[in-house]
Amino acid sequence: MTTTSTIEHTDREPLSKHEIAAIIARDIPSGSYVNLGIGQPTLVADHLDADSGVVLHTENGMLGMGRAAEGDEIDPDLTNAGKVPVVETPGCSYFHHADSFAMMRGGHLDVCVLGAFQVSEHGDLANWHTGAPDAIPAVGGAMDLAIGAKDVLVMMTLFAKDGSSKLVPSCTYPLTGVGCVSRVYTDLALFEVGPDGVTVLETWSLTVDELAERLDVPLRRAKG
Amino acid sequence: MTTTSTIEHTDREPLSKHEIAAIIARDIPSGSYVNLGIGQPTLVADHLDADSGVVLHTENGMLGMGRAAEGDEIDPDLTNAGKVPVVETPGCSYFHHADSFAMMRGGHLDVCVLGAFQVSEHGDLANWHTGAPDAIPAVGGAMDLAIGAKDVLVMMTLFAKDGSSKLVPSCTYPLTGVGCVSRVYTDLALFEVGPDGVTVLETWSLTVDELAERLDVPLRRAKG
Amino acid sequence: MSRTAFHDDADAAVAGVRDGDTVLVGGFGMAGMPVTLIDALIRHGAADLTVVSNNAGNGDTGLAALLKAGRVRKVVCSFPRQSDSYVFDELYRSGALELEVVPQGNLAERMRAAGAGIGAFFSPTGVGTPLAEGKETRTIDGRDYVLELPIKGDVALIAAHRADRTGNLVYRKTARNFGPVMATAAASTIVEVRAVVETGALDPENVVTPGIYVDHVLDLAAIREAVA
Amino acid sequence: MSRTAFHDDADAAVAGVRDGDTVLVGGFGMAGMPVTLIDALIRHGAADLTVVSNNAGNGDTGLAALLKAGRVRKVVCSFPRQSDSYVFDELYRSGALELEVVPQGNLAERMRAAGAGIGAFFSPTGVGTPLAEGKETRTIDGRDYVLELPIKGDVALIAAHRADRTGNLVYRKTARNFGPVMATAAASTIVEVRAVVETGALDPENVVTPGIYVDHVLDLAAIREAVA
Repeated sequence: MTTTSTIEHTDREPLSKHEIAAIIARDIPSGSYVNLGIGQPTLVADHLDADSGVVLHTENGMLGMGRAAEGDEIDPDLTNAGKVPVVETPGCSYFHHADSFAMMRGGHLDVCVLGAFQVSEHGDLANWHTGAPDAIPAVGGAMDLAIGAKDVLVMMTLFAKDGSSKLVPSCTYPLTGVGCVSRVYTDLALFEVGPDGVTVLETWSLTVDELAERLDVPLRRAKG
Repeated sequence: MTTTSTIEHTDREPLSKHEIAAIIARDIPSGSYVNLGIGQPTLVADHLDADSGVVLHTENGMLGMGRAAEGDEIDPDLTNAGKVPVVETPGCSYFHHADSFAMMRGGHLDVCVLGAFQVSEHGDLANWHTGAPDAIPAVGGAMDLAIGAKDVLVMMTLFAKDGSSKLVPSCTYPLTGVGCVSRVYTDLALFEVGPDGVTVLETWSLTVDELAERLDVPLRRAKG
Repeated sequence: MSRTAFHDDADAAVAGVRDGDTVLVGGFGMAGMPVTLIDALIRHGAADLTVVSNNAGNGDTGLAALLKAGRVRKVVCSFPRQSDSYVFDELYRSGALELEVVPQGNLAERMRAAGAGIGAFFSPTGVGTPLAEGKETRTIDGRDYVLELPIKGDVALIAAHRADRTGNLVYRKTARNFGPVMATAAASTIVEVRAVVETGALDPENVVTPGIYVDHVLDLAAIREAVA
Repeated sequence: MSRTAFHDDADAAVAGVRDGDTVLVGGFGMAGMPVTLIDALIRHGAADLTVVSNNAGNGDTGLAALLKAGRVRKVVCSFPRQSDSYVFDELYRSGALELEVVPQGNLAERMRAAGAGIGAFFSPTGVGTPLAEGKETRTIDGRDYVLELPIKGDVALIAAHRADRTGNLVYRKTARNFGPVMATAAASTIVEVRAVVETGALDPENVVTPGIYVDHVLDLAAIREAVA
């Protein structure tokens, strides 16, 4: 093994979901325009520095979305994509749904953070449908978000409850987008995925070698 | 010849361009949304009743355009498509160029009035290019306007300065739009054109029979 | 002046809806949901409807009540399944309801295309997924796209904040969502507004939906006054 | 806070333009024409440009001066020929300038497509005319369309009325025209505004171009103050 710049944090537990969110927040450049998918990715907002200048987009028609509304702040006309009441930030703006998705589809957002059922080593994403025959399909904005940012980051636990890895050679669940994911943030490791396969940038609680034993995809270390 | 409802105003001179404009204004239903092409069609505005409720669209981004601005009213930020300063009317609104042409292309305008070099018996329009080899092509909004209203009306003299008819079996000038014109308002007659050919609705200074002798297209009289 | 008709009676506002119509229904969650018009549509009785909306109803009210009343043949939406979408779920599972799932951005853009006179467009959304199956795809300038067709409504039911007497609309915050797009995409647009203001009260710079797109306005303030 | 850069120096605002760039230039007649930025672009010296604009310059100033300085390889516009477009006319007739004439609505929609991530769209405008020659056509739902591709800019030069410190823009009356569309269609959007206001001074409901589309703002009021 040659020298590596992959960082192995072996002296600690796996990341909690708040810690994953904090790592994602750490990696978002200041001044970025960012969409946080509903569910766990929403936690990233809590870890962004107030002076980072990061501007949040919500696909139901707003730039400059603020935190969850509390008490008298709650306004039924102002919600995020998860239909949770939120507040404005200074400099925010409103637009209709076609303009909002044009903003996304046109590649104007810098970062989008999404949850996932599976991510393939080449960055395919599956996060909208388990493929169960009796499941009612519901995609929402997932497919638009998947192709709608310069960098699409996935936030997930690395292993499903049944112990199977969610980072896979090829998705077995129906796809949300092809080759769209650039990084995968998990409780055990941070991966870069894409045409060249998987590079491990950082691990928590275990080494790259230990990780490699538990995954079906070839892992590379980051170049020094 | 059977009974006809074609009206032959033989006891008068050909219409002046102001009189053509007045006839067009007469035929525009109250409450219509209307685009008046640059040049002579602009005259139609002078003949619309103030209480007709007709709303004028200008393709450079306004509904509810008013008359030409005078004196202190002149504002360089507020012009019509001919770049002439105009005024607002109550209830007007502004929008950008893509929205403005979407409004037109989407078929939301009721009426568009355009000038023409030639109109074919089936409603083809030629009004943007004489086809002269050294002419610099310039189309502006002509092709969008040609397909952009429920009814496209043409306002023109029936004969060119060289005596040739501008209502033709088939346009010899480059087309602006195919089968897009519904009515042709001229100094000598009002025609309906379309898939079934030409119907004369009204004449001025001559009879349908006299008109037929001077045109290369078959004319039908309006049904009683 | 304007051709827009103003109503203080919800039943009159929706009187023109016909059996078999495609009805675009605004709203994202409750924000921008035209609840008064939907209730009137249920009373109206039009059946065999195709409903185009982001969701497929929650609980027992609104769209869910319309579905439950058996008036809807097909739902076109991005996200039918929700925690309280049991009315839809049951009808869909029993085969009583057809479903077309459309990615949310394609849903908005397909209605925008209908309103803008675009015959079809190549979208990058959904390429390589089950929702693109059977659709034409094309690589343009190195990127893959799927061909999407317009979604045109016979009727749109939307909610706005204010209308003036010319039919111009403004919305409020994220309740804007699908309203402006649906207004352009339907042959007849019916809007419920919290209040109607005089022409001139809305700044022409700030009008979001020009009156040309608005056929019927239901003035909720007038209804409340009539009741009071 | 915002990534948008603010300038009181026109030369600094256009410093990033490079030889060979496609430059979208706003304005319809003089309304919305970014005259200060165009003058700065002439001083800047970038050459071999493709200019996309509604017209091709009037008299000897603005776009006409840019053409006259020999910086432009190709013009994409709807209406080059005007009573005082003699600079363009001469260059075009001498073969020194390439011209692509695009119907005005297709011009706007092709830029909108570039900004909205649409790969191509079927437009009814121009079907059966010389401007559709060589382009794919298709009949959809009984109507004929021609396939149009996006027009993407490396740079957009536009004029707006006000910008706030977040880069949000509002326009004034028909000077809005191509500005909002071009802002979405260029990799870098440079805007001259009559004045910059503090963030919070523009109502979020009334922002026409959100700051995400705005890279550089030239504050004309600051220039005037510097001169005074």
